[in-house]
Amino acid sequence: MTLVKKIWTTPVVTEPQGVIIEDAQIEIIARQIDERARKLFGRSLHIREVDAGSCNGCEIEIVALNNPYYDLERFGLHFVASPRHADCLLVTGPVTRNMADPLRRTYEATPGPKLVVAVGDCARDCGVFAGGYGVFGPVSAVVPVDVVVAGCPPTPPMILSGILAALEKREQRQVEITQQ
Amino acid sequence: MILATLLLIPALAAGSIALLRNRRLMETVHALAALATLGTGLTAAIRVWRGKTEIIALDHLLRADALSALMVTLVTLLGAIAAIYGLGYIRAEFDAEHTKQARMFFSLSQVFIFTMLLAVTTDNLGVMWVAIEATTLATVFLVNLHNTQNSLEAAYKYLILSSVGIALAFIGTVLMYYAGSAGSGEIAVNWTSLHAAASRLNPQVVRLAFVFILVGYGTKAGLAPMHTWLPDAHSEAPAPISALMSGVLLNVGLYALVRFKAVVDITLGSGYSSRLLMGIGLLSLAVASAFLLTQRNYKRMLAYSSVEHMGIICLGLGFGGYWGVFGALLHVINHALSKSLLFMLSGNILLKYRTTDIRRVRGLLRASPLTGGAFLAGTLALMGLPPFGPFISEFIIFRAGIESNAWVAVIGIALLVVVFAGMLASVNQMLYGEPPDKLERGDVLKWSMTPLAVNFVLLVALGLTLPSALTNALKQAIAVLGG
Amino acid sequence: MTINEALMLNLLAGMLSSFGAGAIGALLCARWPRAARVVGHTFALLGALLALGLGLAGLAGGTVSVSIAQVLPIGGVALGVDRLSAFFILVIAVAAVPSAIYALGYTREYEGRYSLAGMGAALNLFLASMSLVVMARNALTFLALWEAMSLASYFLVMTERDDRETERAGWLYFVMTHAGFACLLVGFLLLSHATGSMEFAGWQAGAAAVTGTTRNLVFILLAVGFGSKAGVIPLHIWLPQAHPAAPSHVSALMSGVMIKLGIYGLVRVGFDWLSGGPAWWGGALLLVAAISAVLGVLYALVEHDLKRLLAYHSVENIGIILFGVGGGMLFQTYHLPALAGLALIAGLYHTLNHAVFKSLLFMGAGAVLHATHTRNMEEMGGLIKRMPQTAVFFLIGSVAIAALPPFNGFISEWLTFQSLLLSFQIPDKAVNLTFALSVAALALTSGLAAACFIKAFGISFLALPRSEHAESAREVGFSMRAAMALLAVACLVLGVAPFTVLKFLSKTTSELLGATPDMQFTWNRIVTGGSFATVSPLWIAVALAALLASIPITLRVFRANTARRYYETWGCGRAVQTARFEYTATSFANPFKRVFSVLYRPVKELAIEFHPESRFFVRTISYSNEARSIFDDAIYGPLNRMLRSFAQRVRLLQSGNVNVYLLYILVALVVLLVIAR
Amino acid sequence: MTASILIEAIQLLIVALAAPLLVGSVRKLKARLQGRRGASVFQPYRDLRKLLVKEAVISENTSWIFRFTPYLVASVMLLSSLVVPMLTTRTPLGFTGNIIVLMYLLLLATFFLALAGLDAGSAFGGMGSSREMIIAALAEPTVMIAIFAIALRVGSTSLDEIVRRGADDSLLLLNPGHLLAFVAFFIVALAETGRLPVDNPATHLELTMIHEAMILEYSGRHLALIEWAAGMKLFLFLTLLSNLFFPWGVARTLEPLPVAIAFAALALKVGALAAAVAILETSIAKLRLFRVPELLSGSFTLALLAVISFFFVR
Amino acid sequence: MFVEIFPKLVNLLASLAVGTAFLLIARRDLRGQVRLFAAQSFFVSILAGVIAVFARSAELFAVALGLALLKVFIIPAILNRAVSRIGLQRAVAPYLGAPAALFVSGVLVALAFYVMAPITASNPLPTADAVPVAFAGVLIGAFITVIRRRALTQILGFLMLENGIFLLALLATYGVPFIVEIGVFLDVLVAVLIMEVFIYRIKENFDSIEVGEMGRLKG
Repeated sequence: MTLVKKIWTTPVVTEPQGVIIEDAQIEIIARQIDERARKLFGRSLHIREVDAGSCNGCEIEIVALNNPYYDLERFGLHFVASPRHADCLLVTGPVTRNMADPLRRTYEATPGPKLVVAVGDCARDCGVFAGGYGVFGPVSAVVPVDVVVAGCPPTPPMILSGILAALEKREQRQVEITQQ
Repeated sequence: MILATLLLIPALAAGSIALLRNRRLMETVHALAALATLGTGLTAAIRVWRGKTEIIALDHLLRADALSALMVTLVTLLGAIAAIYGLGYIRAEFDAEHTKQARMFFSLSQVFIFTMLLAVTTDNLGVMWVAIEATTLATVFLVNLHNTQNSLEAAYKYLILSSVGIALAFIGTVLMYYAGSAGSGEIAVNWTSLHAAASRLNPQVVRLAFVFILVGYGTKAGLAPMHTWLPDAHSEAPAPISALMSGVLLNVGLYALVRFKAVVDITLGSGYSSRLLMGIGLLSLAVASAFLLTQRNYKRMLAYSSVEHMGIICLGLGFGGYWGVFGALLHVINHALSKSLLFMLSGNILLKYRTTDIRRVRGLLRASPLTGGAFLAGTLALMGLPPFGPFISEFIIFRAGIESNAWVAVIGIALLVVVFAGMLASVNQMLYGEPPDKLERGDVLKWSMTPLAVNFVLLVALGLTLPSALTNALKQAIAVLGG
Repeated sequence: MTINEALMLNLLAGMLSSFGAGAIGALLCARWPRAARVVGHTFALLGALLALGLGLAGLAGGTVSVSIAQVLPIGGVALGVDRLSAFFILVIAVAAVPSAIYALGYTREYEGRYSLAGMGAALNLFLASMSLVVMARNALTFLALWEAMSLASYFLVMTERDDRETERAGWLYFVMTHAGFACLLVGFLLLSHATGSMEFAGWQAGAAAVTGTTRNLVFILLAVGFGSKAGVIPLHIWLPQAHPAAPSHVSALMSGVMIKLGIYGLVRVGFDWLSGGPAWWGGALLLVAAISAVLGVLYALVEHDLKRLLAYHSVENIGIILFGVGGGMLFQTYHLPALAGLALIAGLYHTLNHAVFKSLLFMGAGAVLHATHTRNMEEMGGLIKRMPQTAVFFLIGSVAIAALPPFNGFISEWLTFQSLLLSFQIPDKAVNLTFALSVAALALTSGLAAACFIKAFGISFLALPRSEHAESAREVGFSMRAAMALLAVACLVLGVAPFTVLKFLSKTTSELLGATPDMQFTWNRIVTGGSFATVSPLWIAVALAALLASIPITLRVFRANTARRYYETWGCGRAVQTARFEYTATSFANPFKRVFSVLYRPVKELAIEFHPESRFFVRTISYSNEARSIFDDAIYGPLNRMLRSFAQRVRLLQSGNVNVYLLYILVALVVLLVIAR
Repeated sequence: MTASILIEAIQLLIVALAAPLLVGSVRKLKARLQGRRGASVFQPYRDLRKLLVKEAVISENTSWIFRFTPYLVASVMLLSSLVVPMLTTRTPLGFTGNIIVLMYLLLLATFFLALAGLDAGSAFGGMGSSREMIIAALAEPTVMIAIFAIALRVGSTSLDEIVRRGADDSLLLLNPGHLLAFVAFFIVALAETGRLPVDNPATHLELTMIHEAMILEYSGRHLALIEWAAGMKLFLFLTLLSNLFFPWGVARTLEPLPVAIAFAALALKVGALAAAVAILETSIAKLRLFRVPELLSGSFTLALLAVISFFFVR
Repeated sequence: MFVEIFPKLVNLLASLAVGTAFLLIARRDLRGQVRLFAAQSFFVSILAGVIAVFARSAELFAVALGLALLKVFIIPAILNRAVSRIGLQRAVAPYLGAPAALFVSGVLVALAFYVMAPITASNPLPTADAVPVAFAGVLIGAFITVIRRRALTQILGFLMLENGIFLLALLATYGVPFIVEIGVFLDVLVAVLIMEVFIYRIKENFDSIEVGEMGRLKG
């Protein structure tokens, strides 16, 4: 009963556009994704997250995307369990030796057309872990990366903007592919 | 005259074999005598059945009616088969250095046949007793033919138990005689006169007498709890003798019992003897089933199976009525045929594997297909499966049982299932699997087994049909018994 | 259409002489295994074809009656064919024809290892005695043929006789069947005593006069006797042992046909010989049906021996058939013959269907066994790529036995459901509830059966091979595939065109019950209970096919991406994909084991061997999770132990001491004397 | 004839087209109840469209079963949609089969889906199949007993008949057995369509999956078909629930007006049920797998009580 | 006078015969046992002679003589020969000690009277009163075979049983027909001869004549 009451009394917490500057940015970015995604994926983008050796800082930010505050789903973005279902790989962390092969396999397992977004400094250039004996290299050393989102960790809005960038870039490639 | 001839042949043969030195000559005499006995016996039996009459000889000392004819047929037929099989078997068991044993075997076999024939063809109950006691004496050395510790033990037990048991039967005979003579003055101790005077006998005495008869001849017939000598003796005797002992000798014991039962039933009505027979039959069945369930020695298994079948026959007799007795007599025939077949085959198995332990006999079907196949067929017959004779006779017996004493019949059938389970496990163990490595493949005594075909054919024939000649013969036998 | 008796007689004679020729021919060819194989099975095929003719002719209304007084002397051999007999002859033949074809190829492997002559002879004898036993018209004929059937099948079970397990299976089978026979014997004798006749016709005529305890006793005895042959729980224990041990075409015959003769007997008892009884008869049958169906399928679920799994499914299907038979008996008790007819039709139809798909499945399992030399599902896998045709046949069988449309199992199970649902017409609340629970049991059964065949097919045929045996498997020979194809087609035909059989069946039940069943049907539709329920099997099949075809077309129209790329199975990116990553049969069954743990009482064992230098490295882990049979533990185990310990105790009687023996005689004498006095 | 074809076409289209909408609505409502905006109610259409343009990645270990299954599953749902009385009590293809046939058709779909789960040789797929089947098997008795309860009330198991006779019975809701049967059937519907508390359709964790685990290997058009079929299954079950238990507004004839009313009524009823599902899913957590049998046995008891009440409270 | 004395004489002789059986239960040495058997046979043959005189039956008298010859002389001689050949035997206690065995024998005698009462009652012969005594002899003979461990003693028990039966037949019916009697004698003689052979064989194989040694055939 208390649950019902809570549901009833709690308003929608997802921030409407334009209240805070930051939130406004998100909204704008989101709209941009919206436009791009409509063209490519018909306002539907399924994301598979791959932790290739992250310290889990990025994961915490990514998880935040799912909460009512950011509410990723309203944009037609959705995290899925299997790369088979995914359109986009969200890769975090420096790629460790052990994860290089699994990452490649995950990429292969994803049906095309597909995007890869490297999230965080580590994913970009291995960050502080660069040169570590267990580190294989940045994500781009393993799979073709469409966009890199810098930051340690990047904020949820930055991650969203990264996905947007990926869509833009992929659009070009897509064009190229179709031209062949 | 023919009866005297019948008795004379084995007697003479026994005597002449005892005098012979030449092994081959002994064998010839033995075989020829057996065949001659068979011929004479069959002729006599057919004469009895055909003419619906009885043969009387030697001043009423010998008398053959339809029941005797049945027994004579069985004794001579199985005697002949066992004799012919025995030629090969004894040759395999006793080489030239053991001619003494061979002579003893041939000679005592003939004596054995003689005593059994005498028992079933005499009208004098005293002589019958003497003859049956003599069967023990004739076979005791045969049981101990190998003179091993085991066979000695078996033979001694057989001797003592049978003697004590049969002595009790003599008390019964005396009491019956007394009941007869007390009721009507002087009568002979002949069955015919006793039968004629039956209605005037003193019932109290007859009641007691029948108990003695039952315990006494029951010992001979291998009924529990007097059966204890049977598994020992039957399993230690040479195969042809086991075959005759299990196949025929037990029936001779029953024959004596049945003769008295016919008289007792007239005096007391059939209820008294029926109850006793059913009780002892069930007990035999129960005891045998327990022993068959966990048996480890195939010859003993066959011996206990004899106890079981004697129990079934007793049940049939106890159920009474035309069909009960009919089934019992038919079962006597079927059991004789199948059991003698199996005991002779067990000789083959023993020669092949040199052990009587069921667990050490593996892969019989592969090692000796003919023996194995026949053994399988015989066991199936014994377990009461179609298309073999015992199926029919057991069916008849239990049909009679359901109609008269349903619960006894039901218990009997249930016990038969236990027997079935036990025997099947043993047979499975023996027939299937991989034979021991060192064992040569192939059958032993292949040619000696030929006469066993007779058993087999008869068993199948009796399972599929009842020739009217046989039905008539049985009908006459039942009439003799007053059924 | 009238079938004259001469034709029937000729068919009968032809059938018997074919089987006879097969048996004798095979034995005569004992020295040449190949000839024995061909001769035995060709004649068996011929005989089975003639039996098929006989069955069809009988269903079309042909009758025959033969009696030979000379054979089986007490009452003679009496044979006759009515529609019920004819239907069961048909069932026998439907399984026998493909079995004979299949055996031609399947038994090639046996050459030189086992006696093909004995096998050919036993097979022919088996088929002959089964066909004859349903024609028997008096007690002795029936019993003799019944035992002959058991005997022949025992030999067939013992074919692969080097195996200790086979020996044990054969023993258990024969003992159980003989115990059943003993019940039948007593029941038959009681009934003949009560009616004064050994003829079945006499029983039918005199049954009304048999009342009270005798009537109930006869029913119980015959039900137990026939039930043990049918393999109902708790008399089923022989079945999962014997069926796997036998060669596969024999398993097919035993599971598909022989156990149905138990059903035949029950139908005869309930509807012909005793013609009706108190409500508890039907109720008891329903109870047994429910237990057999549910427990049968549950035991099948945890079984990883493919053939044993199928054997447990036979127990289950016998339960389903008994729902029909038991329901029919209850309807008869409450004077609803039309519904009784419906229920009986459902049961009989399922009998036929089960004969078809269970034979198919056993043959499929046989093909797998032939190709992989293992019955253990945990060593199979990936066979669909290596044996594509067998896989299709097995799949069809699986779908059929899971009672899914458009195959035959569905129709009969649907009919069974209808007959059970229509039970609300019975004006007795306790009975109504019984039926309600039966409905639930049947529903649970069908769900579990589907689960079980997903396991059976999925684990055996799909994914990667789990052993080298499976890796190197090859498709089986033509005759085996042809036999399976025949049966697969039969599954479909009986599933989409049930009217072909229902036509005959409704006549059969009318003949038996004297009332037309509560069912209308046309080539395309079955309607039961007025407008209570309808089904249109043909339309379902056609519509499904049409829709299946239309979807790819529609996708093309919408210009869907039709590209296809093959890549390894998703395994969270791990390095190699091997069969060891696959879900096993054990793990598939595990949730069921946990949910029904009361019943299975699983014994779990976990043995971990650690690396000698560190406890954190494991060398081997072996996990086993065995289900124990309640019946072995609660009934047969104690019974066996009791009998054996009793026997051991009795054995002490034969102590070897002659003094003791003498004492027995003395005691016997004294006791008897005192009694006699 | 034309009317019949028209009606069937309408039914087919309703199911085929409205199914994603239904799924989207439930999701939207759930999002709102959770305090989120959530995706548009049309999001499922977008997902499907996107999936259709993607390529299909198929495991090398699979056989034709894997590829065949999506088509079969979708076909079965479409066939069912022709049979279920949606708008009228004179469903032209109603003769195809009664409610039991319907249940078996759905079981056929589940059967192949579970096989497909095993086909790739992935542990997840096998796990999903195994779990899906135990739930399907345990749900089966409840379904049949609920059907029995209905059959007892209306004396028929034919779908059209049930609806027609139910509509004639004005005191329907006062019948305790009826309501019990409804609740039982509702729980089963949740289990069969993979909703909470039996299965979480939105889970990302393989080990908690049931239905999702089976289809983990699917991609592209195959996935689209399966998702679509799942939507249709939900729609069919909600339609069944609404029309069998609350047969209000269903047209007795094939006239346009009653059919239109029926359409509106259907939308309302299904909408209400969808809302109920959403509310339920928001307010309860998923059950542990081995607690599910308890739930299902509870629903079975309810169904049985329904039957008993029909016998004793008549 | 003889008619009056006759029943008493019969009773006395029969009781003496059974009395020797009692003594056998108590006796342990083999030679003594054989002697007891001879004594019993002697009483029985005397009794047979007395009855033969009373019944004026020449046949019966011949039987009595035969009996005396066979059982008083020949068989004891054979048995004595056996005793000498097997040599000295270690004394082994029977299964039942003498007091208990005597008690059981007493019970058996009572039982014999109980069981045979109808025969005594219905029998017009003057010897009938002794029939139960004879039957008691049978039972005690059988009992001896049950409790004694040595083969020779068992044989003696059997022979006493045989004597009891003869006595019974004698008392109840003045004996069975001659031919039967001859047959029985022949049987007994052969049986004893065979048993003698067996005693040697047992001694040879088992190194003693204890039947308890022979217990290998079980089950």
